[in-house]
Amino acid sequence: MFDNFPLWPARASTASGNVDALFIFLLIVSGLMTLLIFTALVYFAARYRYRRGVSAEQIEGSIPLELTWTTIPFLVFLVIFAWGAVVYFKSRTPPRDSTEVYVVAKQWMWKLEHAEGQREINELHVPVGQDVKLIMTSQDVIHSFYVPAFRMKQDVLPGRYTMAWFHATKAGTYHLFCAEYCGTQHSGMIGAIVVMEPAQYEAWMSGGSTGPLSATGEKIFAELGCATCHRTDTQGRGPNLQGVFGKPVLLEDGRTVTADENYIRESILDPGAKIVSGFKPVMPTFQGLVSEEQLNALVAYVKSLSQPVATPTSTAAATQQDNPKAAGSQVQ
Amino acid sequence: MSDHSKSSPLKMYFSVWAALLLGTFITYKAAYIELGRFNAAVALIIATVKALLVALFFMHIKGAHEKLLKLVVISTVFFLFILLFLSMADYGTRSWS
Amino acid sequence: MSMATATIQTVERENYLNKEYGVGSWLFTTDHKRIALLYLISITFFFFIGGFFALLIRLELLTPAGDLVQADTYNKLFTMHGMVMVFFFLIPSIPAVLGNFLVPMMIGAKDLAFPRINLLSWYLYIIGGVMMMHCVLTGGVDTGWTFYTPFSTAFTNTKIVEAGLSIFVAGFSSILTGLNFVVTIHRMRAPGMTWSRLPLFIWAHYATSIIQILGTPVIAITIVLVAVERTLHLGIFDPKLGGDPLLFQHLFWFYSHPAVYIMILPSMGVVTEIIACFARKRIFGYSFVAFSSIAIAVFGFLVWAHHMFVAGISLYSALIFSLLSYAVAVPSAVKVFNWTATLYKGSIHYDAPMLYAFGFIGLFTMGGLTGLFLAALGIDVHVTDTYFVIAHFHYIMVGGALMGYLGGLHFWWPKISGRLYPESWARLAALIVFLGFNLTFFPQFVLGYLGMPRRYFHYPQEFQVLNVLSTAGATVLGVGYLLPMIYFLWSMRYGKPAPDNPWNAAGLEWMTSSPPTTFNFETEPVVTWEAYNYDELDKPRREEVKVVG
Amino acid sequence: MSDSTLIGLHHQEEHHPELLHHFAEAQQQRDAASLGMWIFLGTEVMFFGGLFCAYLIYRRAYFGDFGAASKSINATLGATNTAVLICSSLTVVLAVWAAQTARRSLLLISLVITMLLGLVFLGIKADEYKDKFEEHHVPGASFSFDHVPIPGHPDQYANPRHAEIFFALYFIMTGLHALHMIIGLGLFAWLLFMAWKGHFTPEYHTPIEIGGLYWHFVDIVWIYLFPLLYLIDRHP
Ligand code: HEA
Ligand code: HEA
Ligand code: HEC
Ligand code: CUA
Ligand SMILES: [Cu+2]
Repeated sequence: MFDNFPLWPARASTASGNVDALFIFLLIVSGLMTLLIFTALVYFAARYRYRRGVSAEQIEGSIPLELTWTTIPFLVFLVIFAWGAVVYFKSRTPPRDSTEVYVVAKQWMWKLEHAEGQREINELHVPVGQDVKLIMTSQDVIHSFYVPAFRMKQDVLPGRYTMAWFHATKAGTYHLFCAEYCGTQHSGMIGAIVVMEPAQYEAWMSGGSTGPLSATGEKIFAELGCATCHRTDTQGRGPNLQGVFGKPVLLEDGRTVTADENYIRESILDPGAKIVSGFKPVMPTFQGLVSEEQLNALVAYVKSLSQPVATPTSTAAATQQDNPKAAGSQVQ
Repeated sequence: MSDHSKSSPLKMYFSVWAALLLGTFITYKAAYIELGRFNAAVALIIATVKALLVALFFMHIKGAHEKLLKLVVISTVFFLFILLFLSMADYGTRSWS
Repeated sequence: MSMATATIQTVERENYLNKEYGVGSWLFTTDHKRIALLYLISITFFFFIGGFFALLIRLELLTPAGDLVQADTYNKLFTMHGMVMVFFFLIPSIPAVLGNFLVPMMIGAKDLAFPRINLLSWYLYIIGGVMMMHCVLTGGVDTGWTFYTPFSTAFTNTKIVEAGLSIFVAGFSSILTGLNFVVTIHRMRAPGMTWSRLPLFIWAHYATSIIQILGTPVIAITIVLVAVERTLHLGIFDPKLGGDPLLFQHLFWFYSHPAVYIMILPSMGVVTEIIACFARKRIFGYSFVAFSSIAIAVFGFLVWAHHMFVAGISLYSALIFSLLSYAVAVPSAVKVFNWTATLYKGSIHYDAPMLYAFGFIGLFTMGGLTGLFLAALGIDVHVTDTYFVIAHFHYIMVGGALMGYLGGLHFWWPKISGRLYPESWARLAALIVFLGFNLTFFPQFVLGYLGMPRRYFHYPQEFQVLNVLSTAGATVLGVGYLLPMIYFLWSMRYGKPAPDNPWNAAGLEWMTSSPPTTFNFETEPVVTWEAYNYDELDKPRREEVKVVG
Repeated sequence: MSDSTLIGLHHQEEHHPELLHHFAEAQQQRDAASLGMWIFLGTEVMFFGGLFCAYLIYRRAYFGDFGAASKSINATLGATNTAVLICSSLTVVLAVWAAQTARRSLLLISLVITMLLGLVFLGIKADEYKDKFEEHHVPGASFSFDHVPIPGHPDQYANPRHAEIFFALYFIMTGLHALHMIIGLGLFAWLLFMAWKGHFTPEYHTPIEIGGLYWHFVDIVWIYLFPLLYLIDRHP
């Protein structure tokens, strides 16, 4: 990929093919359209150039023609739209059991943390053939996580999570760019995605972990005293957090929301915003008391409480219970 | 736009004025009655009626001898609604709060 | 077409240019034609400022390393380039220069409805421009022309408030121009000038004005919010304080998407006039071309969030906005087809304005079609914020709108200045612009799909070849733009005096003297013919050239 | 418009002094002016529209906090001010009518009362601002909104950051409205001066009509601001 004059970007994820296919389709359609119009222009220009004594023939217009060139483009447009929408939906809907990587963007670097606990800066190691979901937030301004080889891009916003996912198909090292302008070193906020064969990846994974992120989260959970209210029985002042994640939560004001990452995040930073039905709004805000990394760990921990890593059957059951919409609407 | 009709419009002006004051009073009082989510609806409906009264009678949209002014008003409101509606469409369908 | 040789005028007739002399007679004029010239001068100034920034951008991008300027300087360069080009060049360009000059003449009026407000618009524009230049000279702004929050409100330490206010003021200039046009078109048409007889240039300006009137105030209030938030540290857009940065983007694009149609619609109007004249034909499907302008203006308000597909909006609204974006492309397609059909069985001349019009159709089509790529959700994810977008909009704004503007300047130059420009130089310039343009911006499509992000001041090695091509193209383009500037100036002194209707074109503006008198027409015209009556014009050609005034 | 052109030339002689050179006749000039004003009001609607958009979005997101914040402003003053503005709209419409029917003293009196009512409005507004200032409800460094219960949820406090957004919008919206009032007062002072000089006749009183349109528009904006800002979740 470091050739000097490439004309097509590397293709290294399942999404690449989808995007390329649509792109090629569009190239053909608009190529034909351009050809048609240019040919007509050139032909008319040459054929009907001014000649002494020959004057133009006045034509008012033609309703059938107008209708034709209104409807046909419109129909073509609808096809493009629908196809584009399908590709988009796929790229926005992470498969359910992807490995998760937490991304914190800041001026001007990427901090990445694997659910297993490995931390990286400006570099992300992932295995071939695995769904990887990115849960991203920013510490300051808007950034954008862009991997051209994966045809994947998602803005990273301060104050909330945005998600993206990919499924790498080819080992190699690919560009990671920040695609949303974020200040002085915007163009320096780049990095590399290292896609590895599973075996190598295992080897890489075995080094340098401080334990899974959810374990870090559990520690923070205890340190911050969350556990005093959120107990594993029903006696706590706060709701039992076991199995909350991914489920619909009934709120005090009658609304129901899905407990996704953004909901957990909000529950910690702005507990008053959504009160769980049957509870009092006594939870203090942790705004300013936890860093983005700690927050990610807490979220990972709360999520881990809903993943009974027990038998395969129970996983399947849990999956079935899931609100089918939940997975789709997680990506905001 | 002035139609120099001889009949005095004063009566109309004063009744519109009274209606506007009444509307204000009702809005004010209704706000203190528990209507659930209809509180906002009531307030906005009354406000719209009042705005219409002002526009139609005080600003003489009603008597205007031209459709054009009505068109200006309607299209403005239309574009305002596009702004409000399409941006709310985003907020209403994402789970940000 | 041959420029009919002018009857040599021994005594110069009184016209709007020589009626009065002195700086005061220009700075306090309420004559729409003089105001148009004031705009022409000031807008040209800003074009070259913006172009100068563009050249520096391209020079920096010649090599992958960030070597010519500092990172911060580069960021300011593209910001100021974008802001100057959009708000101080392209948005006012055609409406304020050609529109101002021609709208009253084309409908047979003596002036715009509110001449003093027209002058006020120019002063507002100048005040905004001076503020912008002051801002540039004292450090500039580094947010990109989109000044996204929270970067603009809480992080950058450059002169956001001042730049914002300059755009605010210039925005009011734009609003007042639009207002003036709408009222003029409704109220000041000459007897017999019915809506279906209006030149399509007028329809285009009418549609443009709708956007200026209803869109611009939204960016004005957005700027106020940004300024207030920045100075008082409020949290309307800043998530740290509970705000939502995407709200800013919604409000910004609610104006700035329709604004792109402020830039292209007038140009479409110009091109329509040129094509009719140089093909000697009625426009094919007059009413479809007319109404497609209105349709573009209206639909243009429905698509703004296609700039936000990866910004974090909801999936569902992304779908709506994508679909609506395709709806707005339909009327543009209608126009392209009608222009092409107009050529059919025409009698086509290749004077410089027509060359620009051909350039416009071709490049606008390419730019528009790549807009379809961007509106396709799945593709936008990959190419948004890359050079693909840069190429898309330069194709439309430079290849399209700017070409149209230049074409229009050439077309009406005899009327404006009373002089003919040198035709062969003009054709040469058109050719240079066309070639230079494609060399500059075509490689950027490839760069974009390869994944080169925009607003990058250094970039990976493998993108260099394409960037070198682009920079080379920009220098050619620069020459292409300097040429007209030079020969227009030259022609003002040395050009042959222009006859009243050098192109034998239809339209009221050609039925008065070149340059026109202060009140445009000596007697009030009464229109009894349809628009683009080229058949009538071409028939009695040899017998008598009808000149009014 | 059409028959005027037949008499195009000698029309010039009987020009009303206020008829500008580029108009054929007075009616055309009047129509242009009123259309211009209406379009300008369209611009104004969109200008406030951006604010209403921001307001709606945050009110939906932070309903309780907005309710608490709204409750802290004085609804009675707000209602009084609404009534004041409505009365001023009446006097404006009377002024227009007086100008149309050549009732000079009614015209002058109406204009004066309109301006007085405008001043009363601004005075009440200033008083409200003063209260907010003293209560530290002005967004900024000294802002505080701690331990204010959310209406209907006595055990829950409003989030001060969200209440601050309400107050930011409150001050910007009412502030811009007040600015429009001030501009309106300037406009009316000029109208009063012209009326006093006897410039307006039944044939020529476009400025009064145009100024009136502007004043009514400012009134309409307030008609919406009042319930939206003062009356969120008032009921006990
Ligand atoms: C004058 C300016 C102008 C014009 C007219 C347009 C016109 C269009 N634009 Fe463009 N656009 C910009 C200026 C303009 N744009 C700018 C400045 C930006 C970037 C801003 C920034 O981020 O800084 C941008 C960005 C932009 C984006 C966002 C990209 C991104 O940041 O991710 C999108 C996405 O949908 C888009 C789409 C379109 C579409 C669909 C049209 C349509 O209106 C085009 C319609 C025309 C045609 C389609 C061609 C003619 C049609 C035919 C010949 C029909 C036949 C075709 C078929 C049957 C296939 N534009
Ligand atoms: C009307 C609008 C307009 C016009 C006409 C242009 C014209 C040009 N633009 Fe611009 N451009 C924008 C609007 C426009 N642009 C916008 C909105 C952006 C986005 C900004 C952002 O990201 O925020 C942008 C961004 C942009 C970029 C991307 C920067 C980046 O993302 O990092 C580039 C890069 O090549 C570029 C290049 C050019 C070039 C080569 C021209 C050429 O066509 C210019 C040719 C003109 C000349 C070369 C001038 C000739 C003058 C001389 C030779 C005389 C020398 C000067 C003096 C004596 C003072 N533009
Ligand atoms: C003083 C007691 C208290 C403490 C300490 C506390 N919470 Fe809570 N929490 C509650 C209560 C009560 C609720 C339910 C009401 C609500 O939604 O605010 C809640 C709700 C939640 C929810 C939403 C649960 C659901 O069922 O939807 C999450 C997630 C949560 N808390 C996480 C945490 C974390 C993480 C911490 C520590 C950093 C913490 N809480 C500390 C009392 C507490
Ligand atoms: Cu981070 Cu650009
Ligand atoms: Cu757009």
